[in-house]
Amino acid sequence: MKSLFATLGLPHDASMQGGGTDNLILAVHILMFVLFAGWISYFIYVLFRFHESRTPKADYEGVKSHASTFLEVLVALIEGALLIALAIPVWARTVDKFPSEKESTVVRIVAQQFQWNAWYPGTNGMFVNADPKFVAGDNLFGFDKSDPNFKYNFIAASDFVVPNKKPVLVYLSSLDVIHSFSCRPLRTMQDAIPGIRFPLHFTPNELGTYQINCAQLCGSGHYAMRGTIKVVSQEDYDKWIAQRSKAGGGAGGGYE
Amino acid sequence: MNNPSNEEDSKAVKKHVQQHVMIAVGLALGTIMTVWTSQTNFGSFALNVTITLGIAAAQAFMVAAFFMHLLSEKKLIYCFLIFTAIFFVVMMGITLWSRMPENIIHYKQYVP
Amino acid sequence: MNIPYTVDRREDTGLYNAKLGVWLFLASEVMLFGALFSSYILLRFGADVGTWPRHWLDYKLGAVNTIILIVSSVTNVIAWANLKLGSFSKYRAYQVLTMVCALTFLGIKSTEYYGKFHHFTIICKDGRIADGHIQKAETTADKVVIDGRWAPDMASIMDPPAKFEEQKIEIERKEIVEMHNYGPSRNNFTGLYFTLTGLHVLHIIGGIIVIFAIWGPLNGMWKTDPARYTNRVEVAGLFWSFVDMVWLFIFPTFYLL
Amino acid sequence: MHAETHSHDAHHHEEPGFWQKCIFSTDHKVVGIQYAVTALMFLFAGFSLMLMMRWQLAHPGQPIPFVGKILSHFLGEDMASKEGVMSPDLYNSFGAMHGTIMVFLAIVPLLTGAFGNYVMPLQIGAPDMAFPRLNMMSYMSYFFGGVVMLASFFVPGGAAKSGWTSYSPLATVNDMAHHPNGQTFWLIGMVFLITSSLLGSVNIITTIIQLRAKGLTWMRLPFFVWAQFVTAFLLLLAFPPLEAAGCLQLMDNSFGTSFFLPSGLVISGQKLHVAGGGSPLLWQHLFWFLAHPEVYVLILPAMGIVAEVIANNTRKPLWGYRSLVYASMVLGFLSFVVWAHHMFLTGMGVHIATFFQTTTMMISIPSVIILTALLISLWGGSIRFNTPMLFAVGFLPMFGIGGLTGLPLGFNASDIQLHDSYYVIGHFHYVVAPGTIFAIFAGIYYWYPKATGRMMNEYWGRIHFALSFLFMNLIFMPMFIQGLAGMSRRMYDGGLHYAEQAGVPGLSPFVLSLNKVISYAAFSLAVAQLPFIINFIWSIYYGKKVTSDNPWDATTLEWQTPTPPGHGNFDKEIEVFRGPYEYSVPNHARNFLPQNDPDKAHTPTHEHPVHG
Ligand code: HEA
Ligand code: HEA
Ligand code: CUA
Ligand SMILES: [Cu+2]
Repeated sequence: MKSLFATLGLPHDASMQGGGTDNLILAVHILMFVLFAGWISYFIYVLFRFHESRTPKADYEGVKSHASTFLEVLVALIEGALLIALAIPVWARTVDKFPSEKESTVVRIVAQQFQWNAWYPGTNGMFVNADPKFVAGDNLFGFDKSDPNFKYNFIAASDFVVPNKKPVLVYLSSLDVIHSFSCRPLRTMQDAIPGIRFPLHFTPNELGTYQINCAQLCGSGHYAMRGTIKVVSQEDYDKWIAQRSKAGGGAGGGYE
Repeated sequence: MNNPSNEEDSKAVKKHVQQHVMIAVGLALGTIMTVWTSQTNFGSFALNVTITLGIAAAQAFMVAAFFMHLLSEKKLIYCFLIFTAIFFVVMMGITLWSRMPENIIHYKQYVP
Repeated sequence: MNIPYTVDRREDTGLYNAKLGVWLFLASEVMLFGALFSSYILLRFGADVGTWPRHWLDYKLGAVNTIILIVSSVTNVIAWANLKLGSFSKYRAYQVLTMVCALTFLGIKSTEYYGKFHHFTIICKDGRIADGHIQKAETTADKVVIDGRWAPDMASIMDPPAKFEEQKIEIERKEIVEMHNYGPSRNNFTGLYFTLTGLHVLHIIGGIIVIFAIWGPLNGMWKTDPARYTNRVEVAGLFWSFVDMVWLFIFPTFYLL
Repeated sequence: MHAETHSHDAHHHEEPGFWQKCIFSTDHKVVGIQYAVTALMFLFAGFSLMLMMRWQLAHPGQPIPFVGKILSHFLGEDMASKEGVMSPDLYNSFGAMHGTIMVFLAIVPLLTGAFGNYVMPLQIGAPDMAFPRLNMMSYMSYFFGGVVMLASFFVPGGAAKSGWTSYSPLATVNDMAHHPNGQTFWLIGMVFLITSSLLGSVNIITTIIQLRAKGLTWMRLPFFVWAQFVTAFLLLLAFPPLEAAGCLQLMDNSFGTSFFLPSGLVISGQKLHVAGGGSPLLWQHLFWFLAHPEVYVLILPAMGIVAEVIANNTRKPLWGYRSLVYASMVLGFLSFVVWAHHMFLTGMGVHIATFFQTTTMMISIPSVIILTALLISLWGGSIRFNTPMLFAVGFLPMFGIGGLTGLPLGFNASDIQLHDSYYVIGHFHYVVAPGTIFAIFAGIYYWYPKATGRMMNEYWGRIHFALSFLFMNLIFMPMFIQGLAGMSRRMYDGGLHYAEQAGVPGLSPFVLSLNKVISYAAFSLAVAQLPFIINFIWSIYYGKKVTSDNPWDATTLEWQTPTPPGHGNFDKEIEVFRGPYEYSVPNHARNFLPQNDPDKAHTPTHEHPVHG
């Protein structure tokens, strides 16, 4: 465990890709602390030093040096440096460098008021066809039930399982309103917007169970729209998949 | 300029009236032309749009320039209108730009 | 102290207050309609292929209305010019023309609206699609009567042919799967059409009220303070021309393209 | 809005009645005071909503003492149970209305409506606003919008509950059982508020451009006037897109269109029967296109007030007046191109994200310049610590904290972690609550003697400051800890659902216990406002009478009028000879030299001291 100072109280980072975010947060906060400490000491000194009881007559000219300009330029430069060195590359990695489907665990997560549904392909690794025209009361995701993959696929509500140290590729969408998929210990967040399907990726680095929370107001149950991601070993993961996928011999379904 | 009973002014205004009528006729012709261009196929829809909206923009310019006498207006007003135009372009431009497929995370690759 | 520059121009700006005020107001109007047109573009280009209708509006009515607004703009400017010449009666006469044009515009617009609300597309159980204007008098609780056509497919609804034979169609209510008029909730095209033109109509109505108020109830000022009265007419005219200008864009974007 | 340029006829001498004078007055001072009183009421209302929410956060699921039963009685049992426990829907609508009321009905009207209307024309030596009647209409539109907003609490289904941001589709589908619902009212209310702001800003800009007194050149304007000028432009050009968006959402809400509703929505197991094809992100773009400039509307006039008070109480000119002016213009300009930093996690590609991160970092520079100039202005002063000055000085570090915590939010990569957490809540409250509200307090204490002819009580003013300063920090500082620990905002149970459990990391008991600290600090803050409220009302009748028209020995023109200023403001021709802050001019007998003092010997040949 790093010291509180080094983590700023952020939840322990259990992901492989989250370091960039943490470094940036830390770097910006150091900048902030330094600036604030400098300014506030100057500020308190001035309030004390130039109290009217000490300086009955004000100085018309005040400060003549232009040190502040250098300071302002410096702040701008540091911000620019952070931007170029940390912020932009991290974001580029986040949204541009997607792992291929082959090397990752692929899950489709569909948000709904007020629940997370993870749609797994099952033992054969193929997703069933889905189309809005199939949507009905008993088929919210619009699965094509005549597709052979239908039997393999299953849905895990709220509690998901993924293997450790392997990228997880999530296709995120929503049935009704905007939600936001946020798992802070895994340093990942992305809005789930109805009508659009976004990919997002993260790589767990530690076994354990992590909470997912909904980070976008989505109605009366928003505060309780909780889920978990359980990170397990690859073997346990395969076992779990087999257990759940009907055509793979498991319990199956989960959507009816 | 605000004193209405001025001989020279009155001539100028009369000239203006004539000019305005001409412009109105021009505008009406422009309208007929847009109808015509929109029904003619210039090869591509984009070209059609450009031509039709081009005429509309020209008409709007005439209205602003002459009916709203913007041509002889003060600098200050130009200044404001330029600012407005900039912000309008920014609003429209960036909003549209951000919704271009290549600017939405991996839009092309992953659409169902 | 009185408020300065209600009539005279301020030296450094060369403007009187109301003139500056109205241009600022128009700048905000540019942003208002600009945002709506941006929405139009975004929604149109975001629409799935084949879901954005074309030729749903009668361009002839639209063109006539465009010309009417242009005429009203020019009569309005001429009215003001006459006022500058000191001819109050001519001003009043021209301004009557302006108002008549504006009211004609509203008249045409309302028949267009009326038509859209009575125009239905009906999808039957057997998949056939009928499209036409409802005949209120003959429509009953169990059958719908329209004057229109049978459309071969949805594409022909989204882009109807310029000419077709109109016939009377009777459909049993129980045959109908879906029935929707061309009101705002039909799709984003009609929605935007009603929102934008609706807002524009509100501007027209506002313009008429202002022009009328200056023309009638408030014209006493012509005697007490003619210069200021002329300024008022000018400022109202600027607004009026702007409303005309907005229509010059509404017309091609909705009626033609 | 056309040509309503009536000035008051000078030959109109009969004494106007109560209605004429107090309700339908067109005098900018009366309108300003109307704005001030109404907006303070709304400030109080917004705070009251938050107090009830804070109770729920500190004691989730427990009946609210005193008011719980009343809520249940008036709003129905689906909003608050018989015992007085707040429901999630009520929490959400209070949250949405707290944000809306604070931003649109309290702070902006106070800054632009009250101070802008009352002080600005006096400071430029104008007899009134350029369009007095428009001014009255602006107030009435504001008032009406406020009434509509308040009325929405009592419609079936309750007030708007989709956040002050009203994101579609939630805003449209939230309350489909009722029609018209709270959201309909919210949208209609917003249209009135926007209209009011538009009328107000046309008026303010025209007034500043046209009615400056003789000799009052641009670079002699008090900084507060500049701040109002830039602010008015922000309102003028940023509000219309929200008005457009509001109209579109109103159509979605009431006429079945689907501008912001995509195809294929499934709401609680049912396909939604709308045409579809809309874009939820379009709403967000149009909303934030307004709402980002709006946050600078919340801060720029506040900076203006602080600048006035600081110059007056350091008894020396502001340092870097010109850089202040230019920085605020740059701030205004840039504020139009940063809006999507609120939308970093809506699926933005690299180019867009880079663009908005860069502009966001750029916009922090003018803020730094303004803050720095104000800080440096203190150097060499002879600082008087009266109540206005205490609040103005308190503003500086508070805005500093708020602004600095904006930086980690401004980077897309760190926003992944901090978005939607209490860190954001802490960030912006530091700028608007101990920031802007302190500036407003400073302004009230400072200009109160001009408006009423009496001083507010100094002793209680100091107590008000000390307690407010303490409790504000106790409220908002812990929010950063909560936010970094990963606590999300808009949580009905204060994050209890995400408490750490055996084997599942989560919010620690310490982080959760901060909820109580914050809440009790908020209740104490409420108590700390009592001295202010009593002082404010008491001083109208019993405050110490001012002995001169210029009790603070100030230089700007508002102090050269009678107290309180009569109709038409100035009883003499005003001519301005120098910059706004000629304090402690060397070799001058007094330590201040009013702008209109025709003292030839001390009229600088250049417009402003060299170091400007
Ligand atoms: C007045 C209001 C105000 C102001 C001025 C600001 C200023 C800034 N804001 Fe803030 N912001 C809000 C109000 C404001 N904000 C609100 C209301 C929200 C949330 C809306 C919602 O979602 O509901 C928000 C949210 C918000 C976000 C979105 C967060 C998210 O939802 O994930 C971001 C991201 O970039 C951001 C960034 C910034 C930045 C970079 C500044 C910069 O301009 C700040 C620049 C200032 C400085 C850098 C300070 C300089 C410091 C000094 C000079 C030294 C200090 C002095 C002493 C110690 C004496 N803000
Ligand atoms: C200008 C804006 C503004 C201001 C001033 C405030 C002020 C305060 N806000 Fe608010 N707040 C918002 C804008 C603002 N807020 C917004 C936009 C949101 C987001 C909403 C959303 O999620 O959609 C929010 C959300 C928000 C939350 C998060 C809720 C959640 O996410 O679930 C919290 C939590 O504590 C909070 C607390 C407070 C507190 C304690 C104050 C206190 O500082 C209040 C202090 C008030 C006073 C000190 C008033 C004193 C004055 C008087 C008493 C009047 C006197 C009267 C007379 C003399 C007549 N606010
Ligand atoms: Cu789902 Cu909030
Ligand atoms: Cu912002």
